[in-house]
Amino acid sequence: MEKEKHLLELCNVSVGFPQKGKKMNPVTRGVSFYVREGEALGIVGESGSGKSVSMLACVGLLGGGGRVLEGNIRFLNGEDYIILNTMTQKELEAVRGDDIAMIFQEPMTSLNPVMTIGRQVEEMLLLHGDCPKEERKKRVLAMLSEVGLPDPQEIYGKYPHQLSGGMRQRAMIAMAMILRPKLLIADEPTTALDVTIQAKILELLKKFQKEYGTTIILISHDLGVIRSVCSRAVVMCGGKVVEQGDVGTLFEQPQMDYTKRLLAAALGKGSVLKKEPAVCRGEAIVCVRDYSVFYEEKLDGKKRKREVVKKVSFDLCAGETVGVVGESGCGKSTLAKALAGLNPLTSGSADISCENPQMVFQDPYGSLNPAKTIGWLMTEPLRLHHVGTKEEQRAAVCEMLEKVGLGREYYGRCPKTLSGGQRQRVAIAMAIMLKRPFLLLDEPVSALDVTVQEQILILLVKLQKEFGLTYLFISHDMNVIHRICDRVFVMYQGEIVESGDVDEVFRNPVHPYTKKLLGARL
Amino acid sequence: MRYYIKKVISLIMVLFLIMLLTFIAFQVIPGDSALSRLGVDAEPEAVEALRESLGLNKSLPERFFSFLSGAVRGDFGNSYQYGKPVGELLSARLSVTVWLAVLSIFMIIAVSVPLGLVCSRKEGGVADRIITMVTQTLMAVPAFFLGIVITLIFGLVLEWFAPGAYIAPGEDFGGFLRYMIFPAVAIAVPKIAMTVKFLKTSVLRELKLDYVRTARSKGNSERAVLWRHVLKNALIPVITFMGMVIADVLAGSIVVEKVFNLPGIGRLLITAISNRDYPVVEAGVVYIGSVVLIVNFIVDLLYQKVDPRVRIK
Amino acid sequence: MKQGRGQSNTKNWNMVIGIALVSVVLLFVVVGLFWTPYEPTAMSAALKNKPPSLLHPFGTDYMGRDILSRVMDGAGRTFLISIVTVAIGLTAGVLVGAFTGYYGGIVDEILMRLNDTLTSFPSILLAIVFVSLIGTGEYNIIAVLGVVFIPSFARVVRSEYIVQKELDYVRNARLLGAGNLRIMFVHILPNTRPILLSTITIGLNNAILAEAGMSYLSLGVQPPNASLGSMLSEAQTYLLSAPWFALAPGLMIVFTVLGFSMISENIGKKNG
Amino acid sequence: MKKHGKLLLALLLILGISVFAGGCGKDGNSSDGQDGDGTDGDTTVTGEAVMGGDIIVGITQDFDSLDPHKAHAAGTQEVMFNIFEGVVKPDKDGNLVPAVASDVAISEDGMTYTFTLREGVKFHNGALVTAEDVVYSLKRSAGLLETVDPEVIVTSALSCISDITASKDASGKEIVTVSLSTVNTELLGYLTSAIIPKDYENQANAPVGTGPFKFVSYTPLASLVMEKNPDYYGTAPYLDKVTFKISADTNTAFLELLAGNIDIFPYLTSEQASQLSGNYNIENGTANLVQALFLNNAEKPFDDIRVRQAMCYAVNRPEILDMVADGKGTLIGSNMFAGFAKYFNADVVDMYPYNVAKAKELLADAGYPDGFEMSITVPSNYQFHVDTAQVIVEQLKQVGITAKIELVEWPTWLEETYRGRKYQTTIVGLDANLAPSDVLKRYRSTASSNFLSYVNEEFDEIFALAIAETDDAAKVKYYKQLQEILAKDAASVYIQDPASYVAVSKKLSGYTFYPLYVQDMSKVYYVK
Repeated sequence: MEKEKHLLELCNVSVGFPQKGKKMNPVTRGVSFYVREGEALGIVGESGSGKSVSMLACVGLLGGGGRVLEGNIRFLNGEDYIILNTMTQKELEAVRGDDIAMIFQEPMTSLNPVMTIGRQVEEMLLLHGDCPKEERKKRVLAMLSEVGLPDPQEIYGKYPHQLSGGMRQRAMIAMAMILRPKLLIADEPTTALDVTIQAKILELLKKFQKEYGTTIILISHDLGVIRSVCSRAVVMCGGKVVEQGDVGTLFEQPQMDYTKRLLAAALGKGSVLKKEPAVCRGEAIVCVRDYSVFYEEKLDGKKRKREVVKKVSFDLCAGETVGVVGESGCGKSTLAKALAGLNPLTSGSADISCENPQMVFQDPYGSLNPAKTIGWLMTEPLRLHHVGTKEEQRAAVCEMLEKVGLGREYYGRCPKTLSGGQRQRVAIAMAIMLKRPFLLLDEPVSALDVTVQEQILILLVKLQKEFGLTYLFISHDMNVIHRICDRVFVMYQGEIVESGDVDEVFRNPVHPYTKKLLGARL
Repeated sequence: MRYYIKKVISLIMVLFLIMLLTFIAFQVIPGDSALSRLGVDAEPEAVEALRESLGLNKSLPERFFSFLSGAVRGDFGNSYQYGKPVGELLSARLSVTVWLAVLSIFMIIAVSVPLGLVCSRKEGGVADRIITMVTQTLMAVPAFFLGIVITLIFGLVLEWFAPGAYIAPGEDFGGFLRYMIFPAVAIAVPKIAMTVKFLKTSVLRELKLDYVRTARSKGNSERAVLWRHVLKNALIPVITFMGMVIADVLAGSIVVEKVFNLPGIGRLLITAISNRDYPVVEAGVVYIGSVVLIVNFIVDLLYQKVDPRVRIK
Repeated sequence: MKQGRGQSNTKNWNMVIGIALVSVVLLFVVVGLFWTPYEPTAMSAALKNKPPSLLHPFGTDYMGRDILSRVMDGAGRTFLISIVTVAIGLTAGVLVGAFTGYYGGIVDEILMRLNDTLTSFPSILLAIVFVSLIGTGEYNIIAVLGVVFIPSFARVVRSEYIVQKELDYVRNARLLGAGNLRIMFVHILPNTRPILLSTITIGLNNAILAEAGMSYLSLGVQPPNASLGSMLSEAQTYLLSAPWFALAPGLMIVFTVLGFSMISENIGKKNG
Repeated sequence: MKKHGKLLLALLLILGISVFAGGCGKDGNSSDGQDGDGTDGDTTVTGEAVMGGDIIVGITQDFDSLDPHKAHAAGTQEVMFNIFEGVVKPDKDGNLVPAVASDVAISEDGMTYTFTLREGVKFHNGALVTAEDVVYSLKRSAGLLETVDPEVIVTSALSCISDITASKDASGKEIVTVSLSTVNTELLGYLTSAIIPKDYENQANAPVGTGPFKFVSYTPLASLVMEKNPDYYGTAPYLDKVTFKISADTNTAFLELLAGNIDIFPYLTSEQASQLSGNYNIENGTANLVQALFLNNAEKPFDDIRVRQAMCYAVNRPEILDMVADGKGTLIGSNMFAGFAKYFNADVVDMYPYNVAKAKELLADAGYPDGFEMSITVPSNYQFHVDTAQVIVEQLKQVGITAKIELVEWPTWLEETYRGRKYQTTIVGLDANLAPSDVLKRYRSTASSNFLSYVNEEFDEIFALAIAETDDAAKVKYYKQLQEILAKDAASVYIQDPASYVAVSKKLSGYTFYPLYVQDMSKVYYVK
C-alpha cells in the first residue's frame, strides 16, 4: 500500500503558550490527523480554532514562547520518520524551506519590503544546496514564469510594494516551490485576494500538486476554497479536531452540528433574510445623476485629477437595500465616501434628502476611537448636535445598546476589550443615533467570521424595519449581496455595468463581467 | 526633480530666517562690540569713532543687507576681535570640529549597532539587562562631567593621553588623532546609549512583522534573519535619529570642546558671542544652520536609498 | 522554544527600580521644600571642604556650606526647571505638531521651517537674548529650555497626527459633524498618549542635562542658589581635593534620569 | 608622574557615580584634603642657570590684538611685555628704567622731556631703530598722527602732549623731545607704550618690536609662540622658545598642569595651589588689583553716606579672605593697592572694622531700621568675584539687608554697569598703570570713567594739586590725603588686593613678580 504512507502525522498534539508567570496555557488539545504523500488536505475552522498554531508547531515557528506540550509530530524523510517537535532549531532550519515550505495570508507584509523579489527567491537556493550564481538567476527566472508572473526579468528587479496582491502571492509561491519541497503548508493563501485572482492562485496550487507531486496542507475559513482544492478535510474548533474525512462526504452529510452550522453560514443556504421585495414607497430619497468622483494624484509634482467613478446615475427609495458589488479598485467605496461627503472632488449631481448621511466602515478595529469608552462614542453624535440633556442622552445610548444586541454594561467599556462583531454593532449604533434615514455600509461584514457575519446581517435587517432605513450596501461577496439586498448594481472600473433586482440579476446575468463574478462564486 | 528644488528652496529660506534671527538677537542683547573692543578706559569719542568705522551706526536693514550680500559671496567680513577674515578663522576651527564629529559618529555606529542587535536578540537575558543598565546610566551623565571623568581617568591616572595637550592636525596627525579619541568618546557615549535603545525598540518592532516569519520559514537561522532581513528594515528609523545626532555633533558640542581645550567651532562661537564679535557669530550661526539642514537633506536621500517604498520617481 | 522565560518579570523588576530611584529623589525634593538640615546658603570658613561626616552626611563644599541641604534645595530647583520646561515644550509642541500634522500643506511647510530654524539656532545665543529680555534667574533658563524643547515634541506629535488622521474613526467623527479643532484635540490627541509619555520622560532627562550644561556655561541658576547642574560645575574645580562635592549632585542626577528612563521604557512596553 | 594616592581615591569615588554602585560608602582617610601644603614655602630655588630650553606658559585669556597700541586687555599686555619695549620700561620694583632710550632728561618746569636714543637697538626684522620710529610710535599712542586709526587705543593721560620731534644733539646722537601743554609730573609712567617700526603695516598679524623675545606664530584660541631675540641690546634671555598656551578655563589649565605639560601657570587659585605639590613651586605675590564692592553713589539708598558707612561696617573683610583665598591677600581701605608701597596709605585700612551693631545703628539713622533689598551685579567670567559676592550676601543678612546676585556677561557689564551706570552695587577688580594718578583719576567728578558717580570738590582740588606737584614728598602726602577722603566718604566697600599664585616647575627658576600685569620670561631659566 505504497500510497498508504503518511508524509506527516500529528498524534494528539497539544500546543501551549506561557501565561503571565510560568503556567503554560494550552491552545490546542489532542490534535491528531495525517496527510498522505501527494494528497491535498484542508484544515477548516474559524479564527482562533488553532488551525494555524498546529501547523506552525510542525516547523517550530510558534514564537512567543509557545511549545508543544505533549504528543509528537512525525514527518517522513525518505524512508524513516523524524520527530519534528523534538528537533533542535539547527536541524529544523535544514528542514524548513527544503522539505517543508510555507506561504501565508498577508502578501502585503509577508515579503521583505527592502529586498527585491529576485533576491528573496534566490535566497532559498543560497540557504539549501549550492549552485553557482548564473545558474541561480536562471532557475529563479524560470520559477517566476512557471508561477504565471508576466515578464519575470522585470519582476526580478522589482520591490514587493511595486506588485499587486495577486502577483506578490505568486512570488511567495515561487519562493516556496523553487526547491520542490515534499510538503507545502498554505495558511489562508487567498483570503486577502479578490475572487477572480483567488481562483487563479488555487489553480496554481493544484498544478504544483499534479506536476511536482507536492503534498499540500491548505488552511482556510472558506469552505469553497477547501472544496475546490482538497480531497480530505479536517474541521477544527476551539483547539480540537471536531471532524475529519473526505471532502465529498464531509460537505454532503456533516456529522457534527458545528460543521453543519459552518456549512450553512458559508454557502448561504440559510434563510434568505430579506422580506417581501421592498416596493418603492413614494419618492426616491436619493437621486444621483451622472455623478463622477475624482482623486488628486501627485505624479512627481504635477497634480493630476483621476476619474475613479464615471458618471453613474441611480435612485434609491426609502426603506430599500441596494447592493453595490465589484472587485477592489472598481470605485464602489469611493462612490460611498463621496456620497457621504468625505471626498469633495465630484461632478454631476447627488442630492440626498437627509443631510450628513452616516457610514459604517469595513475594519471594526479602525472605526472606533480606541482611547474613548463606548458610552462616550455613542453620545458624541448627540453631543455634537446638542440633542437632549445629559441624562436623556445617556438613556438614549443605553436604549440603543439594547437595540443592537449589546447590554447596558458595555457603556463604560473601551473598544479594545470588544470582539470584531461587537465593535461593528457599536459602529452601527453610532451611525443611527441621529436617526438619519439613509445609511452607507462599506463592506461592513467582510472582515468578520462567517458566523458573526450572519448575526450582523440579521441585525441590519431588523434595524431597517424598525427605523425605516435605506441602505447602500457595498461588498465584494456575492453571497452576502444575494441574502440582504433588494436591488444590486454591478460596478466595473468606475461604471455601473449592470443593475436590477437581485434574483433576476443572479439568475441570468447579462454583462460578461457579472457572469465572471457569479462564476467565481462557489 | 521638483522635490529636490523644493528642498533646496526651503533650506535657503531657513538659513535666511536664522541670519535674521541672529541679527535681531544682537540688537536686543546689551554689550557694544566697539566698547568691548576698546576696553574699559577708552574715551567715548574713540568708541564712537570705532562704531562709525565698523559701520555699527548704520540702520539695521542697511547692515543686514550689506552682510547678506557679503555672505552670498562667501565673504563674512573681518572678525572685530581677531581682525582676521572670518572665513579663515572658521576654516581653521572647522577641521577640529569635523574630525571630532567623524570620530564620534564612527564610534557611535561601530558600537551601538552590534550592541543594539545583541540586546534585541537576547531580549530579557542577562546581557540585555546589563547593557541596558549601563547605557541608561551613561545617558544620565552630563557631557561636561563625563569629559572631566575621562580626562581624570585616562589622562592623569592611566596617562594614555596628556590632558589639554591639543596637537594641531598639521603638525603631527597621529598625535592629533590619538588626542581626539577621548573628546570623541565623551561626545559619543551618551549618544551611543540613546542609539542602542532606539535600535533595540526598532528591531523588536520589526521582529513582530510577517516577513520575519517568512524568512524563518525559508530556513534562515536566527542570526541570518537578524543580519540579512531585520537590520536593514530596523535601520530606517535609526537613520533619522542619527541625522539629529550628527547635526548636533557637527554644530560643535561646546561643552566637550571646553573641557578638552579644543579650538573648535563651538568654543569660537562662545568667545565670539561673549565679545559681541558679530561677523564671527553670524558666520558661525550660518555654518551651524547649514550643517543641520544639509545633514537633514542627506538623511532624506539616505532614507530613500534604503527604503524603496519612499523612493521619489 | 528558547525565548527567555523571564521576559515578563524583567519588565516589572525594571519598573520597581525605576520607581524606587525616582521616589528617593522625590523624597529629597519634597522634604527639601520645607526643611533642610542647615540653611542651604549658610557658610563657614572653618568647615571648608570637609569630607562626609555624621554632622554633614554629604560633606561640605568650598564655601563651607552643607552639601546635603544644598542638594535637597538644588534638586527641587532642578526638578522645577525640568518639569516646567517639559510642560512648555509639550504644550507648544502639541499645538504645533497637531496643526502641522493635521492640516499639512502650507501650514505644515511654514511651521516646520520655523522648527528647523529653532533647532539649528544655537541655544546659548537664545539664552543670552532671554537674559537681556527678562533678566537672569530660573525663569530665564526655563523660558530658554522650554523654547528649545518645542521642536522635538512638535516633530513627534506631527508624525503621530499624520498617521492618525487617515484612520476611519477620524472620518467617522467628521461624518458625525465634529469640527476640525474638536477632532484634533478631543478625538486624536488621546491616542497620542503612549508616544507623548515616552517623549516626556526623554524630555525630562534632556532638560536636566541641558540645565547642567547651561550652568556649566554660567547661564543657568544664579548663585548663591544652587541647582544640581550648577553644583556639579562648581565641583569640577575640587574634583581632586574634595571628590565628594561632585558625588552628591552627580548621584542625584543619575538617580533621577535613570529612574525616569526605566519608567518610560516600561510605559512604552506596557501599551506600546 | 607617579600615581597619586589622592588621584586613585578620586577615581574610585567618581567611578562610584558613573557605575552607580550605589551609596557614597566609607571614605577612608580623605580627611586631610590639603596634604603637604605647598603654599607656604615660596623658596625660589636659585640653582645655577642653564642657557637655552623651551617652556610652556599656561594662560586663560585669549589675546585681543597683537598690535600693542590696539590691545587693552591686561592678559595681552602682560605677554606682549616680552616682545615690545617703550622708550622707558618698568623694572621689578616699579621704577622706570631707560630702554630704547639710553637716558631721559626732564626740564626744570617739567614741560619738556628729552630722550636720547640708544645706539645699535634693532627691531626684530633687523632694521635699526630710528628717531622717526620713536616719534611715530609715541604720536600713534597719543593720538597725534594725521590719519587716526580708530582701533588704536589713545591713552587719555597723553593728551597733555603738544608736540613730539626728532633731532640730533651736539654729539650727533639722535634725540626725541616731547613738549607738553600742561605739566604732568607722572607722564613718564605712561610713556612705556611700545616702539614699533614706522611704515610696517602687518603689526596685527606678525608683530615686530625691540623686546628680548621675537614673535613666531599665533593660533587663536590655541597658542602664541615667541623665541629668543639674538641681537637684544639688554641682558639676553636664557630661554630659546616660550609658548603661551591658551586654555578654555582655569580648571582645564589646572588639569594640564597636573599632567605636567605646562611649566608655568600664573592664574592659580588658592584652592588649586593647595592641591599642587610634588614638582611645582608656588610663588605668591599680589595681583595689583583693587577689589571692592563698588557702590553707585547716585543710586538710592547709596546716595546717603550713612548707608555707605553701614555697608562698610557690615562687611567682614577678613572672613571674605578666609573664604575665597584661604586667608591670603592684603586688606585695603581705599582705592590703592599695596604694591604701590610709596603711595599706599596704610592707616585707612582699618577705618571700618566689622561691627554689626554700628552698621544697624547707622542704617536706622538713615531710615532703614530693618534693612533693604539690593542687587550685586557681577561679571560671570570672574569666579573669584562671584564667590566674594556670595560671602557678602551671607554677611549682609546679619544687618537685615537681602542682596541678590545678578551674573552678567562681560560686554553687558561694560555697557550697562560701567558706561551706563545702571546698577546698585557691583564687584570687580580695577587695575592701573604704574602711576598713582592713574589709580585715583576715576574719582574726579568729571571723569568719564567715574562709574561710581562719586562727587567731592575737595577731592578734585587736591587731585589737581597732586598731579602738578613736582616735589615727591608733597606728592605722596596729597595722594594719601585723597585716599583718606575716599575712605571717610565710604565711596565703596574696599576689600582687598588679592593674592596671586604662580605655579613654577621645579626645573625652572628666576620667575619675578612685578607690581603690575607683566609675565617677564627673560629672567626665567632652567636649573642644572
